[in-house]
Amino acid sequence: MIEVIEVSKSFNVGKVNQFDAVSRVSCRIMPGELTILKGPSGSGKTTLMTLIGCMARPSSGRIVLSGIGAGSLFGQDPDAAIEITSLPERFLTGIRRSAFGFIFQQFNLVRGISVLENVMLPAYPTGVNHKVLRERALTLLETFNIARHAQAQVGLLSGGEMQRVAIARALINDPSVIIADEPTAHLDSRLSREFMALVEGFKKGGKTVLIASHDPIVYDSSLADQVVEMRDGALVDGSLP
Amino acid sequence: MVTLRKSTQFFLLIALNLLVLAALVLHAEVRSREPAARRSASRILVRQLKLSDLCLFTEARYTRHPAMADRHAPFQDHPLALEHFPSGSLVTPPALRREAK
Amino acid sequence: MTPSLQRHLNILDFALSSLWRRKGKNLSLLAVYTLIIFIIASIVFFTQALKREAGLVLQDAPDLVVQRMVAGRHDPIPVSYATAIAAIRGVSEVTPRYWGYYYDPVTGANFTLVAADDPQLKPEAIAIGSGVARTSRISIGDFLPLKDLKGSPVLFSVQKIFPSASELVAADLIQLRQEDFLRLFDFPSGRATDLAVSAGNPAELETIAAKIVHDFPDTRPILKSEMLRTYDSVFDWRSGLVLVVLAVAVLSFIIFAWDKATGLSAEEKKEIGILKSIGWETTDVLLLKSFEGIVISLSAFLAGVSLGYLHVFFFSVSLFEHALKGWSVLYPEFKLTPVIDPYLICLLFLLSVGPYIAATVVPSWLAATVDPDAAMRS
Amino acid sequence: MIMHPGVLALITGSLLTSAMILYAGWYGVRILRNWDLSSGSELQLALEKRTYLISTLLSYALGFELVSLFLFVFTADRLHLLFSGAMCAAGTLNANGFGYPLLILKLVNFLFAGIWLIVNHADNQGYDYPLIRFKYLLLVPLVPWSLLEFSYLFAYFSGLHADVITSCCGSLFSLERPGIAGDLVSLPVKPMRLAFFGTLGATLASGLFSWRSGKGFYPFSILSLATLLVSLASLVSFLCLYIYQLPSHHCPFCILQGEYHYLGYPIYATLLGGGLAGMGTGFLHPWRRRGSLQLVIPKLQRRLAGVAISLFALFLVIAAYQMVFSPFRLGE
Repeated sequence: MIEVIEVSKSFNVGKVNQFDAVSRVSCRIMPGELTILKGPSGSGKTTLMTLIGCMARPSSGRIVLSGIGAGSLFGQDPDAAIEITSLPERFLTGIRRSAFGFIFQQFNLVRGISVLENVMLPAYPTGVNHKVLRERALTLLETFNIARHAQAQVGLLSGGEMQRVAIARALINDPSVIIADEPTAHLDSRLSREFMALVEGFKKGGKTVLIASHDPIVYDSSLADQVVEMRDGALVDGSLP
Repeated sequence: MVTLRKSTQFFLLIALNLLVLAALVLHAEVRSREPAARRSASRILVRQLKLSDLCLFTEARYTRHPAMADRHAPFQDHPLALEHFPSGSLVTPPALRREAK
Repeated sequence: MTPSLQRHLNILDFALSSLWRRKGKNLSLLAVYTLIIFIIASIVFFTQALKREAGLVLQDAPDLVVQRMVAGRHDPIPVSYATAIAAIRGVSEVTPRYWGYYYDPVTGANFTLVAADDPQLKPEAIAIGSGVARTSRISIGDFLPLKDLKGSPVLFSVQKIFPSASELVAADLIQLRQEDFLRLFDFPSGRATDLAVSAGNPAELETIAAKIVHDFPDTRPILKSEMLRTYDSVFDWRSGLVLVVLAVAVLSFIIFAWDKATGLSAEEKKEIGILKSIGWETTDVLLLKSFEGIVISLSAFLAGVSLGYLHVFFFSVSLFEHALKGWSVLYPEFKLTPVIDPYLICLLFLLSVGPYIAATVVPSWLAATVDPDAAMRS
Repeated sequence: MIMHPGVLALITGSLLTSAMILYAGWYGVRILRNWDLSSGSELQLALEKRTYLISTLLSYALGFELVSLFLFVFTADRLHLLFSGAMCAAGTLNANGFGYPLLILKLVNFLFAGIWLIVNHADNQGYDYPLIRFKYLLLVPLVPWSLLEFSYLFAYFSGLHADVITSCCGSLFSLERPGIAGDLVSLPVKPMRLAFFGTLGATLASGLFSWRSGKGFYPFSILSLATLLVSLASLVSFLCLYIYQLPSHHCPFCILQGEYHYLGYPIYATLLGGGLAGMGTGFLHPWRRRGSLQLVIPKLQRRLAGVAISLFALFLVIAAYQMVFSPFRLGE
């Protein structure tokens, strides 16, 4: 479970251009469920997701993760509750790479290297054996039906293929939580529906999924267990059950 | 087809480079052990003519005979002035000669 | 393999593909870097080889040379000093040396004239170094006109040419008989250029030198060890100063300019953002950046040193010929015996890799601390 | 100043290192003053990023100290040609009053930087920056030391004038000369040998005890320092004699040369490495009960103790081998 308690994030504090991206947000994300963050662009969805996904630290408030298998980093039970609010970067990264998989709006693939290398990239610093890693990446590419492009440069792929590469990359470390930021923004409606079908697969595999989107195909999907609406950095009243 | 991973390729390249370097070291070793026929010709002349210097730069007295150079004249511009001759940037003033007491 | 080693190898893999991706930039960086190391390595090899050659060849030089100083300048020494010096205990032989320079207006070259008694040398005949033969285009049997003090040419017939193997000491030599030498230059009678002294026991040389200075305050003794030391340190001074400063300056300039010009491009910044967002840590990116530096500098170092060796010992320093020749018309052609000095190779390694690493510390840190959420906002 | 490439490399390197350490120290002070882990403020985040730069700089500085220690001795050895009377590095170092103090400074800075990196390594294992204050307090004294080292280096090389008559190692490390070097040589061999084997034995025993029980790290780290010092003294006093097989050659540098099979390298590497690892355990000991380091420090300490005793043991083997199998015998 992911518990967000009174979390705020401000940029340029004390300056003329101070900007409160997220202010005093509280919510809960239950394991195995699909939670959708809904709201217009600039409403703070992305910032909230970076805070939950251990990419940035909140200016105030607390975030507690439990049951995601990161406790072993701290010499505790793997599923112990971990407060991530004031952890050093190397621990945040440790949690991020063991527990979270990210799918970005722009796909964020590294250009100029092969599809296979892109998929393997997140696991490089974990010190996995190269052969094992290669096998794992090929299996994932197989699953998403793009193994034939394994040696191709990512620049040559179509939008849908790129996204499947990005998804394979998000799964390489076998995370328990998948975070996707506007995953369907660059896809047509057919591909968007295909993406939701993949999400269904994640849910069946027991993964927790968090998607930020303002695409009705996503937030009106029957798969969603919880839809949280945001506006101007805060939750819209009554959007939490 | 088995492609080697990039780090292995790099190590192979470095190993190759080191091998070349090792070959050069070996070459230097072998060459310096050769009977120095070439050098003996020089040594005979040095002995016969009582030479004291190498003939490296013939453009000026102090570059032709660094060991015999006048104490004051040649390195008047030493040490900071730019040299007049290009080879002056390679030739240093001779080590100080002690005034024997 | 341990995970830590695997991690290093994995990151090295990525460093290599990321270098390869920007081939144009990185290969030209590598080329410039290799060139600089090649130049320094060539000079190091060249000077080391010369130093050693000098040390070996000059073993047979006179133990002690006594010069006379007048008004702080070298002046012909009275031959009568020789008898007095020969009487000093420990001196086994004193020989006057007659030598001088001759500027040849025809070719513009400087020759060194040496008078040494060789019974085989006929009157008005000379033995010449192969450099002289090459410059003046003469061979055995030809005549070389030398102008005497009054300006009238004296014809000398070439009787012998020194073997080309001896060019390192004799390229510009013209050996002639003593009476010819004296006549040609109208040398003051009873004087010699300097005196060569040999001692029975080399350990006594310093004492002998002290005695000579004591007896003849107007002389300057030059010990063989000082001649050798001259050649030992002759190349250190400016070769060290100029080249090291030049190399470091050029290198830092290049890296600085490169970093300024390309900087942390938006693309690179985005890429590191991606890496960090998908689970790379600052330390990992720092490692990546230092691997990139190590790959470039190590390859450049190894290639530069090998090429420098080939240049000096297989191609006779052909690229530096012009700088070494300088204004001189007569340039000796010699092949050097190769020397590799591990100390200097290590020093070269430090001097070439060190500044590169120092120059890249802060840029790589700046690159590595890009926020991981940067990739989410674009 | 003598414009030898080695001299230039040392001076540039030392200048760069001092600048790095000065910079690190400046931010160290800022971290000490403004550190607040619980805050997510931008200043705090910027300081946390800074810590990466500082540890990178310090590890380069340590690397340079180690390399330059040997480079310095080697350059000194090269330069002896310029000084009549100097026959090896010892003579060059003695050419003015800065040579030997500089060597000692280099040694101290090497140990300092090494200990800092050990503490830093431990700190990085904790999730709440447990040693951050201690670590940056430790950094503060390193700054003046490294600046001092640079100024000594500069003073030493700029004070070198070719051909000052210097003593060669034969007379420098011979009995007549007053001063530290002379004192080391004139140390009576028998008690010295006793002290050498005594401290080394005690250190190994205490190290083994600590390694097995996880206790007694303070005495072990003090003993490690003692071993380092006593061994260096013994090297000059009697160990070298066995290596050179000469009764009066006490120079501690010539053993780095090829004539003596580069024996100096393993000797100094084991000695310095062992001393550093051993001293490191003591510096970690006060923090063994810190929450986030409870598991980390004892493990790290035992690993360091293991490294230290194996290196010391290796050193002992080398030394004993030389003493037993050298045909040379010291007159009793």
